[in-house]
Amino acid sequence: MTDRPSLGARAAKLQAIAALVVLVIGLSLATDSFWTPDNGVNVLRQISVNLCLSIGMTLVIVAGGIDLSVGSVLALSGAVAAGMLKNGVDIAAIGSHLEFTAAGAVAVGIVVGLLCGAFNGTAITRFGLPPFVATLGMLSIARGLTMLWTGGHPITGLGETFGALGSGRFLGLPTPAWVVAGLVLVFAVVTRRTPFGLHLYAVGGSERAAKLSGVDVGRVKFLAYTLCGGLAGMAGVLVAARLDSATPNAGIAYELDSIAAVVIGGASLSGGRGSVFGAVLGCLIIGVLNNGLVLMEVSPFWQQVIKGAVILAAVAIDRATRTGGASE
Amino acid sequence: MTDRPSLGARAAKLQAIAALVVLVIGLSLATDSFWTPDNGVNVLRQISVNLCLSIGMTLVIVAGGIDLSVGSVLALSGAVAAGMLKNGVDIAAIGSHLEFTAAGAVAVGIVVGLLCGAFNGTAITRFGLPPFVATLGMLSIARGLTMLWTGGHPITGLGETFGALGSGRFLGLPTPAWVVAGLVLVFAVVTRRTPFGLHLYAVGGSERAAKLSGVDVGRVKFLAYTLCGGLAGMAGVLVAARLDSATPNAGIAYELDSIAAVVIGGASLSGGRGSVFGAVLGCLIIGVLNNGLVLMEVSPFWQQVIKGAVILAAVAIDRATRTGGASE
Amino acid sequence: AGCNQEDSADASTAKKPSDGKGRVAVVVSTLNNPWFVVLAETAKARAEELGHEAVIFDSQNDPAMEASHFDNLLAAGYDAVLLNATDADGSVAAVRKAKERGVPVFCIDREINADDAAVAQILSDNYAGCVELGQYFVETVGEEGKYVELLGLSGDNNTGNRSDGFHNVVDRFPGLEMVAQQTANFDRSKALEVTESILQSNPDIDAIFCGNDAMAMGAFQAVNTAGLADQIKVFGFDGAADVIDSIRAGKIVATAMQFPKTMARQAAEFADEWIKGRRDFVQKTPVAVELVTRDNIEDYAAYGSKE
Amino acid sequence: MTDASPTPPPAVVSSAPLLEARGIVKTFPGVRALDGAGIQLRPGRLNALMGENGAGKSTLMNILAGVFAPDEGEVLLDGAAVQFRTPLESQQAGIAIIHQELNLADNLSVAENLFLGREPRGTLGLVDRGRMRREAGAILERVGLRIEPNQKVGELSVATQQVIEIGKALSQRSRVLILDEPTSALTAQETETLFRLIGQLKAEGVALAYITHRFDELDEIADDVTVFRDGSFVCERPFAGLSRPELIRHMIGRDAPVSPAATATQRRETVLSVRNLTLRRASKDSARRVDRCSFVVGRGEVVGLFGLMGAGRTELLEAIFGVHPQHTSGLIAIDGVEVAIRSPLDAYRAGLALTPEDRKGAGLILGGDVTENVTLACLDRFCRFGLIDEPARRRLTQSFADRLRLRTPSLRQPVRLLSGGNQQKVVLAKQLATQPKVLLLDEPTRGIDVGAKHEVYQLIRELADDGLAVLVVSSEAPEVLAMADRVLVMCEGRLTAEFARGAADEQQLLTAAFPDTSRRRIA
Ligand SMILES: Nc1ncnc2c1ncn2[C@@H]1O[C@H](COP(=O)(O)OP(=O)(O)OP(=O)(O)O)[C@@H](O)[C@H]1O
Ligand SMILES: Nc1ncnc2c1ncn2[C@@H]1O[C@H](COP(=O)(O)OP(=O)(O)OP(=O)(O)O)[C@@H](O)[C@H]1O
Ligand SMILES: O[C@@H]1[C@H](O)[C@H](O)CO[C@H]1O
Ligand SMILES: [Mg+2]
Ligand SMILES: [Mg+2]
Repeated sequence: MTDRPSLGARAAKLQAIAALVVLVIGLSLATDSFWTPDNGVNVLRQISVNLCLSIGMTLVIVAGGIDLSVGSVLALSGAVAAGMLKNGVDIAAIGSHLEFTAAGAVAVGIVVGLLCGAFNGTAITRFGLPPFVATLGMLSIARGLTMLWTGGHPITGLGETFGALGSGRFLGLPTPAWVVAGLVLVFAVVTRRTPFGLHLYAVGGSERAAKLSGVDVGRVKFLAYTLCGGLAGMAGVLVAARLDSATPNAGIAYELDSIAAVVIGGASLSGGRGSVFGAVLGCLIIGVLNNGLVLMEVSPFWQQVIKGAVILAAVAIDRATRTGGASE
Repeated sequence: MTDRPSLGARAAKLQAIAALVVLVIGLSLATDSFWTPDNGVNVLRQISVNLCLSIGMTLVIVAGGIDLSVGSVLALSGAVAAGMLKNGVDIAAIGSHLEFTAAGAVAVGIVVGLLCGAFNGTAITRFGLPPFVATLGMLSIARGLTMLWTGGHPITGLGETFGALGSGRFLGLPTPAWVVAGLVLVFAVVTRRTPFGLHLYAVGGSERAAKLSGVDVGRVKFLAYTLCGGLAGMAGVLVAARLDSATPNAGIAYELDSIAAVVIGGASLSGGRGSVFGAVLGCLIIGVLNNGLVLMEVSPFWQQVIKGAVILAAVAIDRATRTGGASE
Repeated sequence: AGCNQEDSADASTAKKPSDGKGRVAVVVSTLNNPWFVVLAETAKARAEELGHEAVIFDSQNDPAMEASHFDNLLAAGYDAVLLNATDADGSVAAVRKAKERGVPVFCIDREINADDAAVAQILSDNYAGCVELGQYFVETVGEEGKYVELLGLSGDNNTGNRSDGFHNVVDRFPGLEMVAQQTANFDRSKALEVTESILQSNPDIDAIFCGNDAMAMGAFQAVNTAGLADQIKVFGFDGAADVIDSIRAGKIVATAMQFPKTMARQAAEFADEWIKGRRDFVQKTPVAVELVTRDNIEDYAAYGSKE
Repeated sequence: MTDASPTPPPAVVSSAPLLEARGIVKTFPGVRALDGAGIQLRPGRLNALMGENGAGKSTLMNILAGVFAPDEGEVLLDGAAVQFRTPLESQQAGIAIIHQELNLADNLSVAENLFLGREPRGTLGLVDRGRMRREAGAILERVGLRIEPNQKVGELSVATQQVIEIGKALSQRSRVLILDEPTSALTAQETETLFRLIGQLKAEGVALAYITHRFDELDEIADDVTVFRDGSFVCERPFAGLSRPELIRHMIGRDAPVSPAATATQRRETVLSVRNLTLRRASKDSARRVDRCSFVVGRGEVVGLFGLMGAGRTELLEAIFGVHPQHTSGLIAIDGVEVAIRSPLDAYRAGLALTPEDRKGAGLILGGDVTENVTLACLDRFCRFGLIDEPARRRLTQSFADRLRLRTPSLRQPVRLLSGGNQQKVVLAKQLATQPKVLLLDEPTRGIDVGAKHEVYQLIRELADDGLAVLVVSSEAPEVLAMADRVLVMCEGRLTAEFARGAADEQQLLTAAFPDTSRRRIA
């Protein structure tokens, strides 16, 4: 389950991989444009945002929670970062004006995300709000704040350096893909090799038992939501960089894709099960699907039907081959 | 929650009521247009759709599940009902053409909903899909089917009789309010007084215990999702009737308001707790809030922020005054 | 609660303007798209200039929520409604209801499919605009070639009208082949993603026609990243700020300038006149959509002509 | 297996078996739980099923109850082959079972739980709650529980819940009743009641199967004894004339181990000292659940804590362990130094460890594997530069697995799939892994087989000899007397007596444990 996935979990992974392979082979045969380096690069670039969100979502879900606010937090972080980059900020107190470098703006975006996440974490651990409600509230609040911050207008023209973060390439691969790959590795280690990581699984498995085992349940959950927020902030920066524009309506409904990815990757929404690599698989499946359906020039209406059906199929196979996955 | 709600549960109800009362008094003082018969009628009409969805959502949540597809199912049912009403259906087989009365169309809408719900139920009980995923898939599928059925264009001109169902009045109150009030009573009895209702709570409380006590867990869950679908179908009919038009974009994101209402009403997303009357309270709180913010001429951007904050506050108070509600 | 029916009744009647000052509701389909923010804010501003109280209602693209807004604002005794409808058909019922209650509705930008419900409709001539755009498309792209079309929202009238207007021209040239048609929901990032994918199967296309400027920006970004900026010509619709800049910079070829500000002001002025007693309005006031290209770019600013 | 035979020998008693299982084979992923197991249940007789942890007792019972389907073998009811596909089918065939683990819905009332799945119907098929409550009242009466039928089960103690399970099974008026370690959560008082009821059932001609790890219970109720080892049938004998050593030999395939003699009692330097520890209940009754308790536990000393159900022993341990900081008052000192314990984490840091009485709910991460559970409370010890040293972690787990003879296909096995006793061993291992100074054990031998039990006694003794201070809650007077250097008795939240080793017998313990009116008046 934790360091080495238990039989069940491993089966789940294998299934997800199988589903992915089937998809890839199918699409490669169906269209000659799918199996090309260029398109591979596209898929990578396109999933990097969802993957960035899904890493954080994995932490939260493994700990037995959920975060519906990632889409809105993404928008808010991107907008604030873009605003700072473009206009800097006046610090009335010392009457001075603060400019931001691209790097500075990125930091700002992440910090905004961390703050939103910390707010979620506090609402859940201190005030005992159900995660669904707490993050649903944040979904609404962060969206509203984004609108207020931007006045409903996109913030555009963010400059070369910043833009490179979204559309640049390094060793032939998209910059965002590198960034997210890095995050994947870091959090894979965090979840499998650190006490915090193992505590996530314990808390998700049985809060009471974890508490009696000396785990600071509140702290673990708080951290999970805060990190999830921070990663949403990073995602917001990536989106803004990629579009060279922070739009107030960015990230709407992204939470669903992200949760779907994590669950397709073998996580259980009742907590205690799931993994970062599972999330990677989930994102790949969804990403490849979106990309493939367009390549096959499927009509937009059918795309929705097929996408839904494939998600069902993928998870159904997974669960069918796992012991006791049914109960959730 | 069942026959005699435990202290905790009763406290929760009281809190929700308190929150509602505070809201109402506040708004009555803040605006002279809130506390008027006209506006009361508006609020009733406005919440009737969300309430219709929330009754079904209560069944599903009490049984420990969740249904994300209600919004899309609402759209599909409304569209099919409208289509049948407008164009009838050709039965190629017997080469004959079938026309539908308003009542017939309503039935069609409900049946479509029941079918979608049954599909969810099957995916969850037979194929062991996590409810979140199963219904997420349906969310996508039903939306796609709606687009295909309507070709992306609204179906309009549904006629007096049908329209009356949405905008008509009876004894001074909106027809939809009467319909939903009826449903509330029926399902209040179903949940509190029938074996099925009792089993919902048992399954949500401890699936294993229920199973070992000879409860047909699969059947109970299947029924819950099917009924939830049927109620979404009814809601779809109400929306179409009210707009005298079935639009393919109807009901987007309605699942969130509905789930929020149920939880604000004291339900627990981990199952075993919740009630139809709780859902009524939740819907009233959300409905009054939406209505009040508009009447107070709060700017749309701020509305989102405030709405989120109030939901948090409402549930926070509730949980604070309930024993052990924190863990969820 | 302090107030009973009577207070509120005469409260609302009190608002029935003797002094020609009233309360104007601006009901906008969504604020998730800057174009509408401009529309709504201009309308509000103009109404206030004219001495009225004005409030914006966001329907969030949901006809049902729009209907609720109508219920509320009728109950609250508003004197006029400036409506940017969510749904050509779905919005009709609400507008009729307002009419019954004697509250005038003026439609902006999005048409409703009834000419006896609203007092007046001030509309971008989306169709004509796209005919013009289509002609310029043929001029610049030529009579031979492959292109892609990005549609806005399924179910949105403007989406349909724009596509129809465009094809009405372009389809007359069999040499022009549409190799892909996808929806991108008037959304920049969706357009970017979709275009990236399309370019895989069709790297050899000559042009992309987009149903609005947000999508045009997204499409151009994909084209640019793919290094095909010189080969592929991108066309938009709206006249949004960054597209105007892009045309000036020679990135995007053309867009069709709608005049959201003009439309909004016009509507606000109609409402003002109604409140002051005018009743004779023509049902439809088409607001011409002007073709914006590199040649005439200097005459235009974001969302309108240079003042 | 010396005297194993594929199928049971001809019935020991003339009366034909009412329910019989033959040559049952059942395998789970990685485990062959049953391999040619069988049992015969006869009207009016109680057949005690004995075997080590993991022998397959519960699995066979679950097959009879329609929870699992056997891979091979047959089940005969009145001599006719039957197949139970669901628990319901088994119930309808007249078979009732009390499972080893509690199976009640916490969110439902006692009455609702008692009638779950067979609610009395009234008009229009609606649930007749009035009747349900009345009949529930009668059932509670019968099993001697004085609680409101409308009370939520979640608010009751483990012990109370166990009694409710018994009432639930009895109320099915079945021809066959299976009891899987029903007394493991009970104390003398309720056990008495249960045995009285069992007597009645026999008289009514009900066939009973009874699983226990407490030998002395057999004398009172057993007619026949069936022994399993490693999933196979070993033998069936009439209980009369079967000696305990012989029985144990059948069970574990070797001679019974001797329990270690406690070391002579001499005053030791104090490790844990508790002064006026008081725990107020948050809920309705602000009554003190633990009332001004003061005592000490010395280095190398094993102190037993005896009491009846609800005495508050669990809560005393929890109070010490910082589980209810906001309701607890009093002083706790370790090695003479006063410590503030506001949370279990503080408790571990102070050198305390606690094995909770509610194994599944509080002791284990059921979905987690053995390694995850055993090392959960001491992860920091494996940290190198913030990262966990996996090999070290697995080595430690392995060492405990060997030391406690843990029966599991691998250390990766989710503990949810381990037998009851083996799960208990994992809980113990987790606590020992924290290398505590003071070990608090709440019913540590609950559901542990005779072999393992002696190992646990042994272990406790060893740990004590290594200087550990041990406080053991147990509901088995003999066990307490055998293990402890000193025995404290608790009643209604108060410490009511203290006996030095050998200074008391079972009778004295029980007298001190029973509430006496004069004391209650003062309280
Ligand atoms: N659902 C299951 N999945 C996998 N293995 C199982 C399952 N249930 C039991 N086992 C294994 O089958 C074997 C027999 O378990 P069982 O519970 O029948 O033992 P038991 O005799 O009841 O032991 P105890 O006295 O400790 O209750 C054990 O090795 C256990 O790990
Ligand atoms: N009959 C009962 N009714 C209600 N609550 C009870 C009852 N018995 C116990 N409890 C609750 O459980 C708490 C602890 O009881 P518990 O039985 O765990 O004490 P104990 O001395 O640890 O007994 P044991 O550990 O043998 O179960 C009591 O303080 C009380 O809150
Ligand atoms: O006319 C408007 C604008 O083009 C906007 O960009 C999308 O929606 C259309 O209705
Ligand atoms: Mg057992
Ligand atoms: Mg206890």
